[in-house]
Amino acid sequence: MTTDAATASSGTSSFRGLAQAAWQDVAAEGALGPVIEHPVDLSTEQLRSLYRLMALARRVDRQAINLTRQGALGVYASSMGQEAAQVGAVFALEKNDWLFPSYRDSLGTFARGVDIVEILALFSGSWHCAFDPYEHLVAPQATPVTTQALHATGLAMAARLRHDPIVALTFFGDGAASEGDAHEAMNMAGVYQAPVIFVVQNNQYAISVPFRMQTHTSSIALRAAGCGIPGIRLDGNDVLSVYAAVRVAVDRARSGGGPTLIEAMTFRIEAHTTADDQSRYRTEDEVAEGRKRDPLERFLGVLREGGAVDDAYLAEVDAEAEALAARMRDSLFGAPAGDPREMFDHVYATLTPQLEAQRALLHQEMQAAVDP
Amino acid sequence: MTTDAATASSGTSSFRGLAQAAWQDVAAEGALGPVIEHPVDLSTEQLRSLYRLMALARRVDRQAINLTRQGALGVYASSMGQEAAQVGAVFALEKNDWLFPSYRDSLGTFARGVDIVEILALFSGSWHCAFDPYEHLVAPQATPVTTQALHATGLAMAARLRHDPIVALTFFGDGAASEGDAHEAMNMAGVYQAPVIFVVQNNQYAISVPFRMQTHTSSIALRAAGCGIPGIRLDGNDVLSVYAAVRVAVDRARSGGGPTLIEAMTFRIEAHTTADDQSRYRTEDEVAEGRKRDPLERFLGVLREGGAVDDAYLAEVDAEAEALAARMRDSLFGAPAGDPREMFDHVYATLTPQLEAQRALLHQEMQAAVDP
Amino acid sequence: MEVTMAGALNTALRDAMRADDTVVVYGEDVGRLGGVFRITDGLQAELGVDRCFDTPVAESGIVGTAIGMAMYGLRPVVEMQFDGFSYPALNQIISHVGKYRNRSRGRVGLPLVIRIPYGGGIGAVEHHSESPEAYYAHTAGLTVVSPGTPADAYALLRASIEHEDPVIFLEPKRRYWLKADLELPVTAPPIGKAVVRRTGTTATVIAYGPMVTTALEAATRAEESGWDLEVVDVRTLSPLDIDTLVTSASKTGRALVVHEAARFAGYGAEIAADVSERAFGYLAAPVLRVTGWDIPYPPAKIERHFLPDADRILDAVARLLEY
Amino acid sequence: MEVTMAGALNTALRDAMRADDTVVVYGEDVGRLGGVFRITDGLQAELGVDRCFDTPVAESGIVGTAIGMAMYGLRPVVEMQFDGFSYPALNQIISHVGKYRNRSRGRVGLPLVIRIPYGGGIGAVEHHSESPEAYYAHTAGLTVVSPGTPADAYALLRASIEHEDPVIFLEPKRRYWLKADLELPVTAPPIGKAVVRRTGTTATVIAYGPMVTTALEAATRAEESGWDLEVVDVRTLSPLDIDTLVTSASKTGRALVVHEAARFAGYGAEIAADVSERAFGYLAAPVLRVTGWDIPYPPAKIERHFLPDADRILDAVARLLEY
Ligand SMILES: Cc1ncc(C[n+]2csc(CCOP(=O)(O)OP(=O)(O)O)c2C)c(N)n1
Ligand SMILES: Cc1ncc(C[n+]2csc(CCOP(=O)(O)OP(=O)(O)O)c2C)c(N)n1
Ligand SMILES: [Mg+2]
Ligand SMILES: [Mg+2]
Repeated sequence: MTTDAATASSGTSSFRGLAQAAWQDVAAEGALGPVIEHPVDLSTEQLRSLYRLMALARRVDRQAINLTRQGALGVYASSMGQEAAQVGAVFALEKNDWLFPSYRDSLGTFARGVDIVEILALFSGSWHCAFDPYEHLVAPQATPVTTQALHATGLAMAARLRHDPIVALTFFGDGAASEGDAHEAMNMAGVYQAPVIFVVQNNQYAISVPFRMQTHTSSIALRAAGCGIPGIRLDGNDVLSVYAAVRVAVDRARSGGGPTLIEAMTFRIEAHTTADDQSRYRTEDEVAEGRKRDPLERFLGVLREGGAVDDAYLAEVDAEAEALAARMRDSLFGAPAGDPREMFDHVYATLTPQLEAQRALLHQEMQAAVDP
Repeated sequence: MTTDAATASSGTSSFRGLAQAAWQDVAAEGALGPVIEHPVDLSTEQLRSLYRLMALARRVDRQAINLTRQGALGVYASSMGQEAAQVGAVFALEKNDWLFPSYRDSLGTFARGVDIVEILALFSGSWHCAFDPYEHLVAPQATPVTTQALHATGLAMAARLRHDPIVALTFFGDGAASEGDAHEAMNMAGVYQAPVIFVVQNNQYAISVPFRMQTHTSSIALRAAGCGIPGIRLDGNDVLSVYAAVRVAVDRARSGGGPTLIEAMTFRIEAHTTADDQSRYRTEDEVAEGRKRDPLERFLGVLREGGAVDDAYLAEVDAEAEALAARMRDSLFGAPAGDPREMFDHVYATLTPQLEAQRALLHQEMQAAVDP
Repeated sequence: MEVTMAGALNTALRDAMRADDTVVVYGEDVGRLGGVFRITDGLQAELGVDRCFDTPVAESGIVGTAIGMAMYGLRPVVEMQFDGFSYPALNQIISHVGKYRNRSRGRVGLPLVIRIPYGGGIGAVEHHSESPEAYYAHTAGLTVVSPGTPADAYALLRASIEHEDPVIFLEPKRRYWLKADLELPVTAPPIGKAVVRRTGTTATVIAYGPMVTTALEAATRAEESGWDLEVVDVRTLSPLDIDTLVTSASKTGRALVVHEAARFAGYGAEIAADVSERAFGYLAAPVLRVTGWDIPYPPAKIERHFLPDADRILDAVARLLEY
Repeated sequence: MEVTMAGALNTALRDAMRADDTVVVYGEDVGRLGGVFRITDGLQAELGVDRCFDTPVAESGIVGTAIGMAMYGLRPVVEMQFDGFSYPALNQIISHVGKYRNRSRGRVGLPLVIRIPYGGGIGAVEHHSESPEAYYAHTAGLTVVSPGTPADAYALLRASIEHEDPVIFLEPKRRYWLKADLELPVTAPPIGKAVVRRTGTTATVIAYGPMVTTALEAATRAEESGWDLEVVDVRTLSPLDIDTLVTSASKTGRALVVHEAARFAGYGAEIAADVSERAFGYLAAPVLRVTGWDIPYPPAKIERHFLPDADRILDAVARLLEY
């Protein structure tokens, strides 16, 4: 009974009311506005500390890769090339704001003030999260992609319910944005006007899958419209644009204006992790192209041009970076594994009888191992 | 180390390069185009059968509600007011196309040619899905919201892989659109340019939750842009617009143009289900307002004006509707439950030893019950 | 006064919200509608939309945001509308709710409650009669509670909301209308304690949630056969009070466990396995399992042939006595 | 020739795709990269992007679309990149994959395979070492398979792809590099059959997946103590070949089951409970469980203290012999 409709379309009714339909089309092009310039209000002091953080981050990242090659870390997810996106975004947060990073965001976590050695416990395998989330208000780096976006949204909802003027910022990737949780987080954030900022680092790859195969849209920022929240797309390798845009979003969120989705276009220069072989899915030329857009070099160039830094300052930063790298080596090399029995101690607030018994069994096993 | 950034913004660098940012804003308004009129090419014959299906659907729906009140059905989710959206969309499908409906879409399923008595088995509790999905190419009506959107997408992906010129159409609701699966389905459909049409019946409510509390966006159709697929928003109570728009999407999908998201604005006139008490969350006035936009009355008005139907034809349809209603009553009243032992027969292609043993146990229980 | 389990749960939520303004209740239709089972009826009206509110249809979102709320310092109590609709939240529950305290070396506990009306027997359509307790009980870091009486419904829900760790609170929906003569607030043994509901000598029947009523009914009917059944109500599925179960089983020498969920790799397997091990030497018969069949939950018209009832329990008792 | 389990799986996929053009392989990074474990290496190059392709990062989407593909008539074989990332797909798996045939009264079967590298021991970060078999085994309608040897990896994957019902195919990732001397294609007992890997008289060790190797190692070491262990490889977790297990346990009179997953409400509970019931009277000791602890999987540096090893198995054998 449905087929006849599809076929013969002869003898269309002449009556207008029976020959007319109407609808609205969604025009994606219409949604993404032009590139507009905005002022940045950072003092030279601030510009320097922004550079300093990025430079230290770059050194920390390289050292983490080396330590992995040398076996001090099991694996590491480099952020080389994404320093501007991570450091610039974190730089716009206030002390009482929260950060919800992913495994990729070790540098953003570092920029937040978390000790790099504690951060890397995740990759050395000494503990899942060694730092205290409440000390710098940074959640453990999430491994299941996008799940942390909902945690950030929930924390922001809570802050709003309590009239607490803080915001939560969460990072996730262009691949992670394909997960259902990304949509649920942005939609709920919109419904409750939660003070949360979603910063998508679009580094063009989800492991081996390029952005164009991750989604058919030209910009993840367009998803903001679908949830009725502000969306921004920017050059994620331009630290000033990242900082300024996130600052706008942070201020809006803090003043009750709700969430913002920011897509920071960047590029992952290193392999997905030290365990990944990127030669299987992209050419050296492509990576070389990406390197040319190095956010650190770029920022340094402008700083020099503007006379905001001199060689003395850069030398200072270098020295600090080297000292940091040395401390990483010293602390992470042959770092002893913790007491295995600790694996029972944090499952519940209080050890259950079952776990107490199992802890005792492990204790016996360990005793037997030393003196069989 | 991040706080100083947030505070003192004095002494901004005078150098332009250090005082300038740039980005693109997403303008939702920009995305949703104006209402545009389109021709409809239905013959009087087709217009009549479209009306006939809607009228029969309306009667079937009312009868199902009555049968629930009388206990022949356990519960029923009425589509009163959504006949245009469901019947109009299904009317645009060809014989070999697939439909993936939800619990709400009994009328769309009926319009596809599935026997209404078999459809209602879901609500009488005689079986989850009594009709053969392969007979009319209609999937079982999904109860977990939005999950069927992925099934439709997968079937469409398969058809495309096999160069089979068919399409899949799936219905889901304004509430269902908040689930992560809705995003994953639309995004994957875009990536693989799958011939699938997502028809969101925005009936303004998810049980008791009004659309404005379901999402902060003005239109679910805007989500199309976020996945890089065409999006359409239309009056879901105008059956010709629903038909024509879905037809455009179906033709595009069939010719390799990929998926389309269509938001059909409509209104749920009845309670969520016969078990729901809508007086707890909306006024009678609101519902009365909705009734005024009755899609059947509206279409009938235009058909009369256009002289496409006369009293004789309407009487015919009425008679057919009454006969259908009578058959529903006769078939569903005191319909015997099937053999309980059947619950074991379709779990696996072949009965496992475990299930054979359990089936035997049930058999014993049933024997013991008749002669203890 | 007469209190239904639904009423006890509603009062528990209200009392908890009055006592502690960090308690926040949310979920699908829990606000204006008061929940499809009315468990949250009147909470929004009394405590305001900031304390009890509706959500979009997004279970992963509901649980995921509850994690963030708990991190902030609130005590979210979220509702999954039905058992079958808690599955979209499983990733958040398994990957985060159960792991967060451990992941953060004890620094971030998540005092949240996920309420789930569960089980069959109400003539519902597919996905509305699931018994998912095994999925939750097997997940380390979760505390899984299921009341079998109106008094426990009140006391255990209050205790769950005050609990420092996340609780999966499984409400036997077919018993929502079960009545008891009670004065609320009522106290009861804490989370982690099983209770002997009826002492007996012939055999031990271990039950929880909806099956507690069924087990007691079976025990009453068993008297006709001269059997004196002991009925133990598990109450907390994880961590399990195995000692109370083993003590009873060792005393009677015969035990069975009953639940609606499918038998295979179901929760009853844990009880049967552990009681068999710990009471070995005291058991005159193997620990039997009286359960639903190993099939998807059947359509409403034949669900009574799936659900364990007094007859199925008594058949098992008879088998226990054949050893 | 020497074949690793990873190689056997890769060859099984290639052979299946060559033999049947309705077999389609997809998942995260399975195309150009060949999967993070290279199990799909070379498939896209040989069979084309229409037969083996990458997906967005969306596990519910991967499984949900596989359902539609199977409805259409293809045989999708999808990969969940790691055990811990199969959880976002649990709703599609529990609500649909396991229920579709039954829901449609037998009309719509779903011949699809969900491959999941699972288990620990590879020094990975959190969420990459999970043992989720209990969740799947408890779900009616699913067939759950886990190979313990390269030969079974090939034969069981081929059988799973040809199976008329959906299969959860659990690959013991720490054994991907386990070698065997084989000529592929190789045949093996069908899905649903357990196999005695080593005959013995002292006690029965029941294992599957990664623990088969560990059990055999324990059996070898047991000889030093004069113990002659029988090792049974479960192979198909659901439906379980309980008869083979009961026969062995009844013969030796002593049995234990070993798995990496947490003990509480774990898969071993089913085996312990059912063997205890069916072999009752033949058992000189209770069926013991040798498992991981009831905690979230620990960090890499201490994971070896979580994982069952030959020592833990032999300790349990000693306890079995004390009865
Ligand atoms: C839920 C989930 N699925 C799969 C994975 C495995 N995985 C780890 S990283 C990754 C790619 C993520 O890409 P993207 O979101 O772009 O972040 P990037 O790594 O590029 O920073 C995948 C699939 C995971 N961690 N979590
Ligand atoms: C995954 C899931 N969560 C929750 C429910 C319970 N439920 C049934 S209908 C409904 C509201 C759906 O609203 P909408 O998508 O707008 O469809 P409508 O009922 O209005 O047609 C809810 C929450 C469900 N069926 N599935
Ligand atoms: Mg990326
Ligand atoms: Mg709706």
